[in-house]
Formats: sequence, structure tokens, C-alpha cells
Amino acid sequence: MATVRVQEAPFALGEEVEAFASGRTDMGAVVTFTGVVRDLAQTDLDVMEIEHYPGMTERAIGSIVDEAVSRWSLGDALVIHRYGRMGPGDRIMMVATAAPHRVDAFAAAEFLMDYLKSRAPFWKKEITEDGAGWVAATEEDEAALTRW
Amino acid sequence: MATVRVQEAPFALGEEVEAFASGRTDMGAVVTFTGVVRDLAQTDLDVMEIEHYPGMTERAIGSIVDEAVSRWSLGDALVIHRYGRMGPGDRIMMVATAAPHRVDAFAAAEFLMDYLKSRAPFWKKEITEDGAGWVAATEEDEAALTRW
Amino acid sequence: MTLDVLYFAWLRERIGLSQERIETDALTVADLVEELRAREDRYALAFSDLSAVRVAVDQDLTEFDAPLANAREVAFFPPMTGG
Amino acid sequence: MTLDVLYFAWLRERIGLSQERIETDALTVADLVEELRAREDRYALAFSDLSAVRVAVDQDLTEFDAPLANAREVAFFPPMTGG
Repeated sequence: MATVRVQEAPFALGEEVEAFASGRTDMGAVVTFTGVVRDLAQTDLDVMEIEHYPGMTERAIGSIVDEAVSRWSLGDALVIHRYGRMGPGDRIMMVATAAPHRVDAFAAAEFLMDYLKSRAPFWKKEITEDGAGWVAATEEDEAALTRW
Repeated sequence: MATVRVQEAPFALGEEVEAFASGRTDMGAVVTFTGVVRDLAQTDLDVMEIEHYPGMTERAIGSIVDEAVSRWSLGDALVIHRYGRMGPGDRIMMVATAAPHRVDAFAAAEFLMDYLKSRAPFWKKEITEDGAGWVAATEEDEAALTRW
Repeated sequence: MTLDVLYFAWLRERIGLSQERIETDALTVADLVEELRAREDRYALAFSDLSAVRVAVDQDLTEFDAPLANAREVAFFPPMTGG
Repeated sequence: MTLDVLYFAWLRERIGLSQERIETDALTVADLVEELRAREDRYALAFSDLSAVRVAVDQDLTEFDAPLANAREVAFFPPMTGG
């Protein structure tokens, strides 16, 4: 039922959302989340490089999606996550959920995001004028898992 | 900063989301909600008719959006809400929020939805094979406001 | 005082009007409702259960005890079902 | 036992390898880490603070006391930063 895509290529956000939301006469609510590479003024980010663990990535995202489907009344879910090099403004990833009611669609999308942040094997490296550095995981992101 | 559109015409979801999410190098998170007309098997819905209060509608949505902007760190917000006749699968409305962080984008989108449900002057009428009836407001929707 | 009174959804259907202009000395929304109820059965019926009716004065949601001083437009409607 | 050992992100950079095949009798992940640490400084450095290291055995996230019986692939990496 759900779709998971891990890819290097960009994805067409508008087309993905349009396709995901189409023909759903039994689902009243569609929620999407899109993650965008930020260019913070103080760092002057040039490139974001995302490394992942081929094989485990698909497996880990699959488990996270299965868990979401078991917890909420969902009609469908979509996860697209890129790896490789990206620039400011590029879309890193997206999540979409369709449910009969908005509460389920929102909760499932937030759950997917919280788990993708800390439990899917991706690592972000920021390359700026001053050099390169791995993005550190935050306590905030780890703490976000405890609410589920 | 925010955009509010109340219109009879359909909107192009994919294009709206694409445009809303474009050029945001300072916003890491974009959340969208889309409301779709459901065709419940037991009712066999033919038409959904949405009535609104021109003037007050724009004003009420504007206040709700202002409140969201004052509560969360948002870069932008968009609300499109249709009125008039729609069929199963048609999109009734959409909300989009852009924020530096996902927590704000999600919270603001849910807040907007909860308030649009119960505080924006729209009334839905369902027209089925068996006749027509106004959709009743639910206690659940009213209760959803207390969490903010 | 001249007021534009608007009705939406089933209130509009029951009263059979979407809008009317009324001359009134009502001091509050509740006074205005009493005046309307006394007019005809269709008003009495529409306003028989006020817990099912919401009111806006000059396009701001308010309560039945709200004053009508300086008001130009009063709207009655059922609980909203947007989104 | 033959194990494929994978390193990601700064662990890969510090060790200078993304993958290697190792012959080992380690019973747990922790035993394997001790073996690696004893090999060379770059391993000792990469594994100096295990609170900053996560481990997956056969592509499932696990703990350092996890047994390696029947394992084929062990991966070490920092806390994940997806999304």
C-alpha cells in the first residue's frame, strides 16, 4: 500500500503531491511534509551531502511506515528521501499521508518525520566556505520519539 | 506575508504546493493539508455544496492566520478554501505552512485546520440519492480547539 | 436603527430569506432574536433552540448578550463546518 | 566467522574505509569493537567514545552487547540525521 523511494535524483514535488492526492474518494485528508536544504546566513552553505546505508535505508523506512500504518487509520503513505549532493533550496525528502480524517493524517506524518530524522540511516554533511562538517544529531530530535 | 484565497473555482494542488515550496532557502520545512470530498459507501454522496459568508470568511481566516503567525516561527502560510458545488474526490481546501523547523510547520498547519473547521463561516451540505442534509458540527472538532 | 440581518445554511432555509433590512430598537442580539421570534412561526422555529445558533455582529463572531450599538450587520447561522 | 564490517559518515572518514571483510571470533559487537580498537590508532580513535557510535547487525539497529552469532554484516555509524 505504501511507497518508499530512496534516490539520488531530484523529485518533482508538485507532481508527486498531485498524484498522491488523486482519486481518493474515500480519504478526506492528505498531509505532506517537505524537507528543504536551508542556507543559513551565518554559515553560507554551499553544498549538503547526504550519505546513506543502501539496503538498510529501505528496510528501516519500511519498518517505520509499517508502524505508522498499524497505529493510525491510513489509506496510503509515501516517503521519498534523496541522498548525494544538494544545494540550498533543494528538496531533500518528502512524506505524504492519506487518511479518512485529518487527525490520523497529521499524526502519521509527524510520526514518520520524527522517526526518519533519528532512525533512518542517513547522515548529512554541510560543506561551506569554511570547510565541511557532519551535522550533529540533536537531543531535541531524539526526545521527539518519546511522545509516540 | 500570508495568502488567503476564498474561491468557487477548483485549485491546482500540485502547482500550488510547488509554487509555495519554491525558493525557500531559509525555510527547512513545508507542511500541507488538503481536504478532499469523501464518498462514503453508505451514503452514496453525489454533491457537496459549501455555503459561506462573503466578507466575514476572508476576515475570519485572516485572523486565524495572524494568530498562527504570532504563535509559531513561520516564514509563510497559504489558505485556499472553496465554496459552491463539488463532487467526490474534489479538493475542498488546502493549507500550507513554511517554517525553519518541522515542529512549527506541523503545529501551525494543525492549528489552522482546527480553527478553519469550527471558526471560519463555511457550512457543508451533502446531497445524496436519499436527499439533502447539512453536515453537523462535531463535538470532537469543537474540543480540538482547546488544545491550543 | 437600521440593521442588515443575514441568515445562512438551515437558518436561511427555514426562514426562507438570506438577507433582510430591519428597523429595530433592540439593544442586544438577544433582544433582536426576541423581536424576530415574535414576528412569524418560521422565525420562532428557526430560533427555537439557540444552542444550535451562532451569531456574528459586523462579521465578528460574538455572543447573544452582545450589544447592538453602532452595529450595521447581524448574521445568524449554525455551528460552522469548514475545512 | 567472516563478517562484512561497514563504516559510515565520520567513522568512515576516520578509519579511512567504507567496508572491510574481517575474520573474527568475537561473540558480541562489543568484542568486535575491542578487536578493532587494538588494531590501529585510527580504529582506537574512531571508537574512543562509544556514546557517539551506533551499530546495526544485518541492517537492524541494535546495542553493543548484541551477539554476533550468525551475523554477516555489522555497520558502525554516528547517530542518524535524516529527514
